[in-house]
Amino acid sequence: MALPERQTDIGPPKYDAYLPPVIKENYGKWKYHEVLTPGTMVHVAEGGDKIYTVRAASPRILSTESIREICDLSEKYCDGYLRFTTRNNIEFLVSDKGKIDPLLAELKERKYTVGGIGPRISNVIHTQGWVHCHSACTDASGIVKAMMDELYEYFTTKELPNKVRLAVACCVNMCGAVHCSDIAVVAVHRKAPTIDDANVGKMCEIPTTVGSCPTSAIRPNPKDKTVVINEEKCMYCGNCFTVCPPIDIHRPEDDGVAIVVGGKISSLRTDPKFSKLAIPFLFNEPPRWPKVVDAIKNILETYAKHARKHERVGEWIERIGWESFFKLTGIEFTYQHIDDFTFMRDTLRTSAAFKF
Amino acid sequence: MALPERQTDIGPPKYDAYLPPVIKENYGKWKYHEVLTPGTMVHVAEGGDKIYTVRAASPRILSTESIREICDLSEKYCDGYLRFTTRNNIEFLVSDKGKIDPLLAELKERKYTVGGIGPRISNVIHTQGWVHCHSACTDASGIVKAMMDELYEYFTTKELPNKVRLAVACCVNMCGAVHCSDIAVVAVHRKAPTIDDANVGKMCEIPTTVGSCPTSAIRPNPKDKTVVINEEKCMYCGNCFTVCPPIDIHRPEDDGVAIVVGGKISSLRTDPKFSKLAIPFLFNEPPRWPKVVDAIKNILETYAKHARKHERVGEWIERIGWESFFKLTGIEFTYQHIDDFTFMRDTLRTSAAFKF
Amino acid sequence: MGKYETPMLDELEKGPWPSFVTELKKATKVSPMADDELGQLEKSFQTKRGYWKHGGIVGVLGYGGGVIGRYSSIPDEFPGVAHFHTVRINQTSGFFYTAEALRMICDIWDKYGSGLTNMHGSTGDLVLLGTTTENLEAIFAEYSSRGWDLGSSGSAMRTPSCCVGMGRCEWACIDTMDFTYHITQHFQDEMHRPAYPYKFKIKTAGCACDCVAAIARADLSIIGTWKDKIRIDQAEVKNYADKGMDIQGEIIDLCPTECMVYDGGEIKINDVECNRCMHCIAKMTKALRPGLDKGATILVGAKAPIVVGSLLSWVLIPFIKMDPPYEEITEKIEAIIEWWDDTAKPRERIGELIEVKGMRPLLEAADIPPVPQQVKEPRKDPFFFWAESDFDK
Amino acid sequence: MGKYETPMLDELEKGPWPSFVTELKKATKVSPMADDELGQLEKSFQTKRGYWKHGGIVGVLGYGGGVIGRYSSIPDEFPGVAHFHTVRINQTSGFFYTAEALRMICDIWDKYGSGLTNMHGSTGDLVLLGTTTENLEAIFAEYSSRGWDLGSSGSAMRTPSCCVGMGRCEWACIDTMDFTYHITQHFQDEMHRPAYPYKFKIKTAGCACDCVAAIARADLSIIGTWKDKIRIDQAEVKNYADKGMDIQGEIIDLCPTECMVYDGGEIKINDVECNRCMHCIAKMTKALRPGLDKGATILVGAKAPIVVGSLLSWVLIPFIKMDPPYEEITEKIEAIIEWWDDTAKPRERIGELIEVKGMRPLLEAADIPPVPQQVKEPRKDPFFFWAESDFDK
Ligand code: SRM
Ligand code: SRM
Ligand code: SRM
Ligand code: SRM
Ligand code: SF4
Ligand code: SF4
Ligand code: SF4
Ligand code: SF4
Ligand code: SF4
Ligand code: SF4
Ligand code: SF4
Ligand code: SF4
Repeated sequence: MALPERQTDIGPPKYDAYLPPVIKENYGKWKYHEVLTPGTMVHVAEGGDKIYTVRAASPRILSTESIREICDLSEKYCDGYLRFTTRNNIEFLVSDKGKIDPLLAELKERKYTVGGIGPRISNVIHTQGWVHCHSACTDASGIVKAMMDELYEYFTTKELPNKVRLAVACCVNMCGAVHCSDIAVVAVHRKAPTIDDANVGKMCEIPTTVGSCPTSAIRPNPKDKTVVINEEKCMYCGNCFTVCPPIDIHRPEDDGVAIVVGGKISSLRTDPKFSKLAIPFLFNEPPRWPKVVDAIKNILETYAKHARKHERVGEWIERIGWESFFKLTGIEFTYQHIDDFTFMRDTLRTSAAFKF
Repeated sequence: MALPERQTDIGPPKYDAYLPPVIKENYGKWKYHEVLTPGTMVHVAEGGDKIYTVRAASPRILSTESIREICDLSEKYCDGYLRFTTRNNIEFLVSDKGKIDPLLAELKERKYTVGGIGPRISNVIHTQGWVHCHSACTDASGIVKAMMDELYEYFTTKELPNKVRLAVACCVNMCGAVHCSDIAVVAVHRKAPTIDDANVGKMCEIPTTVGSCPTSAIRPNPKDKTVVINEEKCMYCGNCFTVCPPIDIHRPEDDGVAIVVGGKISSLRTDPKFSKLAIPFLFNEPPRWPKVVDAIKNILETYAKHARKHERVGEWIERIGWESFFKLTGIEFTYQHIDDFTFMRDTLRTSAAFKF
Repeated sequence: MGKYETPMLDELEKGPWPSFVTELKKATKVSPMADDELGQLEKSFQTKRGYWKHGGIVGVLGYGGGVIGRYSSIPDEFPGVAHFHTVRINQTSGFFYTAEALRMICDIWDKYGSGLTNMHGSTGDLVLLGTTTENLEAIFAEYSSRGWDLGSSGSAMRTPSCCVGMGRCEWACIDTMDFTYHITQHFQDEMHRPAYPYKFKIKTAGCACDCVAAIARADLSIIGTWKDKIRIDQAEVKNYADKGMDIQGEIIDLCPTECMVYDGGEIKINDVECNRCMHCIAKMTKALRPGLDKGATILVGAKAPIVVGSLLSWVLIPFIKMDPPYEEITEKIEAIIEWWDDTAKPRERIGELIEVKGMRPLLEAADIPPVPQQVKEPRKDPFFFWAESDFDK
Repeated sequence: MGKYETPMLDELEKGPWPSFVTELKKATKVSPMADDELGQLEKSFQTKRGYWKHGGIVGVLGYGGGVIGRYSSIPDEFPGVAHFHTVRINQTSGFFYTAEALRMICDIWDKYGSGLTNMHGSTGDLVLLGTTTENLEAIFAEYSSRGWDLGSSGSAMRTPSCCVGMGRCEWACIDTMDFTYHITQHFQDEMHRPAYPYKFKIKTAGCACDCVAAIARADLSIIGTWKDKIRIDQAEVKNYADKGMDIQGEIIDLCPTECMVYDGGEIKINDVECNRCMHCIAKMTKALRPGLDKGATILVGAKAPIVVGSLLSWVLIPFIKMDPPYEEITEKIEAIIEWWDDTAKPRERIGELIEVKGMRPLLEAADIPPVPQQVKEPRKDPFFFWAESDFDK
């Protein structure tokens, strides 16, 4: 079967071919929006035209079968138009107000989860995990499913003081936006890699391997054509393992995840913030990671109870102070919480004023 | 003439021998104080006893003749008791209220400068300068005298939103507390040192000299028994000059001072703060450093005009933002203001929210 | 039942949140690869570790990226995923699609791949999850002939992405979707033939809400803003009050610059002091709107934590106009990238390079003046460099 | 007129602020050294540079510090300052003196030195400015026989100093003067015989006002505080209000933790939220007082900017009792110093060492548990170390 003729460097198709007519006409002329329910909103243009959005959750991993189903729904209710959000939700773009309720009804029937708009939890940013990445130290999709089953109502109905952005990174490469999330999970190793000395010489470039270590923990052992890791210096980043397969960082029984909190991306009210360490380690407990889910729920609900309206998690913590965060959540403070990395200087307390 | 017998490791005399009786009796039992005038205050003990303090400025460099005069005054009005403050002012400790006015009168007659208490400028922390230090890149006492002649009324009478702590450091060793002052002067070089190659071999240890450079700008030149400085890397700290005299960092025509602002030591309201760069360079212009004095006055008066009550200089700047500080003071922003040193990361702006 | 028993994964089909396991199972109807994916994943759940190997370099003719090579480390056990590469398809600006387009994408993918996708990848690409080396050319021919190109990977310009912007948002100060289309087309060669020191990402958000997280994960973050006054509709202010909004508590007291007052009737804003944080506008969208003199703030440097800790992007150009044909901004971006490309070591992101070199060389190279908006605060230490050119002044 | 013409310095005798030039001139009556000091200084003003040479090591028998050697680099021109060493005399706690004591100090100094002093040096010493090597032993014998010892210099425990504290301040939560006397006596050997890797400074302030700048310039900063409730005298609150204080604006609104309320009559404080910053107490001293369960916060690490930028001290022990005989605090200080002394490279201050090693080894060495009070915020990066001992738990 002959293949069609390939083209190169054409880039993506131009977006305007995919815009519903009402959007095309009112492009750049939107005046305001209203959140109608946790899963629906309307945007109103200067001239009064309206576009309705119905948002449904997605597991991000979508089979072509599911995509086809979404296509069918969009044809039925949205003249075939739809989009995805930057957090991987599905947005049905409804031009005809009358079609909203039928769409919602069919979505309900087909067990779609509608919600995520406004001051609540939206979809969880996450990446490949054991599904597809060699670097993964946990499974991202698995944790997301386990936690969202538990936090379900915060997506579909319950209000929070403000948006709470969750994320899961399956290794310290952090392909999601974990480093600036309200509450996030990042998988971490806790022990130095093991080395299959016999294969290092065959499969790896020794200088590259030595150079890959950010803490200079690796030195060559030319005699045995391998390398040696100084365990004291290793901070388990896995960089060496990426360049040299016989170095193995995976230790299933010692690997797990850390929980970080208080990050933020928007510039509203306060500057964007990095997430900071809340819990340095919890074991991988597939399939449902119960301790991880509990820990996240505890943090979320402590926030929900104590924060003021419009306060993001990080804004709330900064107002009350981290010492109060640890007290209110009951999370134990450990040596690992104290920064000893490149930028420890600015995180240690340089003031006589703090809470007991 | 035989010397008296020396004693060793006796430490200083115990303080209690030098306390006025009313202090001894009420030690640790003070209840409150009142600032009576910019140069006088009274501390009242639980039981009602009072100690009056009259504060007079000192140039810190005191001749024995002046110390004797102060002693005379203290005997006349304070039963011989007096103290110095941590900012080098003289405090007359008056137990008898009736003696305050006569003391003030005599101080006035003898041209003492009384003041410095409450929300105003107190004495200027400064160190040796050309008077006594080999490392000095300006004269500390000279600048202090020039600036305080100009800011005199802010010591003796005028109120400010809060205390304003001034300091002068005669080199980057910063023997004063310049790094946390409301407004301070620090002397800086701007060009790499020159090397008297012929003498390096004779007078210096080459490895020590090479090792003294924080930016690794120095390398040995074994052939000529000297060292070479990479001018691109040198940040003019003078460390090499301290360990190796034939390296000369002094360049009278290029040396001068920088002005830093916004530091704070107390933990009141906001954390202690480092001072930050306001003006990277002004030439040394002895004897009165007119541009330096003008610059400080401009900053001080802009603060006085715009800050809220109880706001320290740094608190005011942080409220309005540094971009507004530069606008209000008219100070030019240059490449030098942008941190490129060890901790630049946390000083660059990571937010879409700032003022134009 | 599928090819393998998957008791642990089956557990994750329970519960109300949409299940990725269900998706994996659905795909098994399309391709046996999905079966082995499922089997290997179950094994990962059982043994708490992944079974993927480092990717050898695979790709399509004439391109250096767009495909991530992936191989099972236990191919004997799971032969269906012995090769299991991902194909990155460049998404549309704003992730807008029609049913027709998506179906076409599915049809081809069912033919050559696992039937699994990520809608979308973290960078923005439409990710097709799992195919074999031999199918790559066919996949590319099928998609490209229909107007769809590969996204990016490797040490290249990465697939730019953006928020929905003017497509469906009243706050968009710049046309994020059009600009993203423009810049993607502009950098086609740099996207497809990796020749940079490392990856370079561009993300564009229409305002300070930053709905595409540009400031946290793009080497070049473009964020819309305005220079003049916030537009106020006092009648709508009154409406909010009538509907019971606590304007003082929710808006005025939370304004970070204290530049708003509300007297119970009207809101007044001292716009000179406003830092355009978007809080008041976001919470009172009917009453307050961004000004009319619109453009963008350009920031650089964000990245993930490896090696010396994460970076958020730093302000480089406080304000620049962003109107088509985008000449000035495109020139600036080229100058910025050129400086990095010429100066960086391999695997050095631009943020890391700036940390090593300081901002000055970049500012000079891109002809951007130093301004206080670039810093949160000036330097603390007294150790600063002088160039000969500084003495001429 | 003196020995030299000093037109530039003469200019600095004008103006109202006390003139150091006048002091230099006064000293010329005591010693010809002061004449040459004046002459050389005038030359510095004329040529804009100093003329002092690096100090060779000079001192008194059995001591390794307390004297700073100083030599003119142009002794032929100014022979009176060919040697011009400073002698550091250990000041009294709180800088309290009697006229009698100061006169004695002047008498001896007139006999052997330049007649010039610094009251006081930045570290705290009473500094005698300018004498010759041959006079040092005599100076020491005269002072020490009268009960005054040398201060410190070099790689030693430096002369501790403190705020006036209980001597004349209602806010002193600890006896700064007595403790400083105690710790000075305790470390006599370490002060006089430099054997540390570098200097070590201890400063003690009675409360968070930190009137001795301990947090900014002492390797070990001790700052008084309390654990229980702020004491409130509501009658005095009313008095302040009656006298026209804007209690809401000046006190309540500036409380950093928002833990105060004022209803127009009484002030109420939610003490659990109070961070003991001292603002309200300082501005309403008659109405508010520190609590009664008093002690100190111990911080470590402050120093000047050479080499990697200034440091402010970091909280190490949030609260420790400070009652005589000061056993616990003295033991902790010894453990802290011992760790530094054993671990630091030459010329490495404790703050710099902590930056290299992290806080953990110090906490472990001094048996101090990790607590959130030690940090402004927890770490950001996911790169943290684990010790075997962490796994046992
Ligand atoms: C659809 C989407 C843009 C897109 O191109 O896909 C979007 C759309 C809107 N965002 Fe967003 N945001 C979207 C991702 C983001 C992100 C990015 C992210 O989460 O990774 C952020 C930054 C998050 C952060 O700060 O950590 C973001 C921070 C905001 C904010 C700031 C909230 C705050 O107070 O900090 C607003 C304003 C608000 O909510 O009042 C906002 C407001 C809005 C509005 C109301 C804008 C408008 O007028 O249309 C839109 C509907 C809001 C809603 O979902 O509640 N959007 N928004 C993204 C939906 C993701 C999702 O599926 O949930
Ligand atoms: C005498 C002295 C202590 C000593 O042992 O010598 C002292 C004495 C007092 N200080 Fe202080 N402070 C003294 C140096 C300091 C320092 C250290 C320094 O300047 O190097 C500071 C830290 C400065 C900083 O934060 O940068 C200092 C920050 C304060 C503060 C905090 C002010 C603020 O709002 O930030 C107060 C409280 C106040 O003023 O309301 C205070 C308050 C006081 C009170 C009112 C305490 C009292 O109840 O007796 C004393 C008189 C105040 C005055 O001078 O206005 N004192 N005070 C020092 C006088 C120095 C001088 O000659 O001016
Ligand atoms: C597919 C994707 C995750 C996802 O599930 O969405 C992904 C997957 C990988 N990332 Fe990523 N990164 C992806 C977005 C990101 C992002 C987010 C973004 O682009 O907005 C980041 C953080 C931002 C940044 O660039 O710093 C990110 C930071 C990294 C890093 C750390 C780079 C650094 O400089 O710190 C690595 C490590 C590396 O490059 O060697 C990495 C490496 C990888 C590799 C290539 C590692 C490997 O060799 O296996 C992963 C391939 C996995 C696979 O199975 O395909 N990935 N990676 C995302 C790309 C999809 C797309 O094209 O749309
Ligand atoms: C005399 C004094 C300044 C003054 O006029 O008051 C002083 C004077 C010198 N200091 Fe200092 N330092 C003095 C307090 C300080 C302080 C403030 C303090 O102690 O509270 C600091 C900042 C705090 C700190 O310790 O970091 C200070 C930070 C330095 C440094 C930088 C040390 C560092 O680790 O960064 C040096 C450089 C060095 O040690 O080589 C230094 C070095 C010097 C030398 C020894 C440099 C030299 O070799 O000439 C100066 C001797 C000058 C002379 O002519 O006597 N001096 N020095 C102060 C000691 C008097 C006293 O004993 O009371
Ligand atoms: S975060 Fe790590 S494990 Fe997860 S997709 Fe990225 S590189 Fe792979
Ligand atoms: S895991 Fe990271 S820190 Fe440890 S040896 Fe490998 S590269 Fe170095
Ligand atoms: S700051 Fe520099 S010049 Fe001044 S006394 Fe200290 S070491 Fe000497
Ligand atoms: S002045 Fe400082 S930076 Fe320059 S060469 Fe000397 S030691 Fe190095
Ligand atoms: S970033 Fe701003 S313009 Fe873009 S979608 Fe979000 S709110 Fe709208
Ligand atoms: S945009 Fe932000 S800073 Fe400006 S008025 Fe609104 S809340 Fe205040
Ligand atoms: S630090 Fe506190 S106790 Fe000491 S003098 Fe200052 S205000 Fe009083
Ligand atoms: S001490 Fe500070 S934090 Fe505590 S109540 Fe007073 S002002 Fe508030």
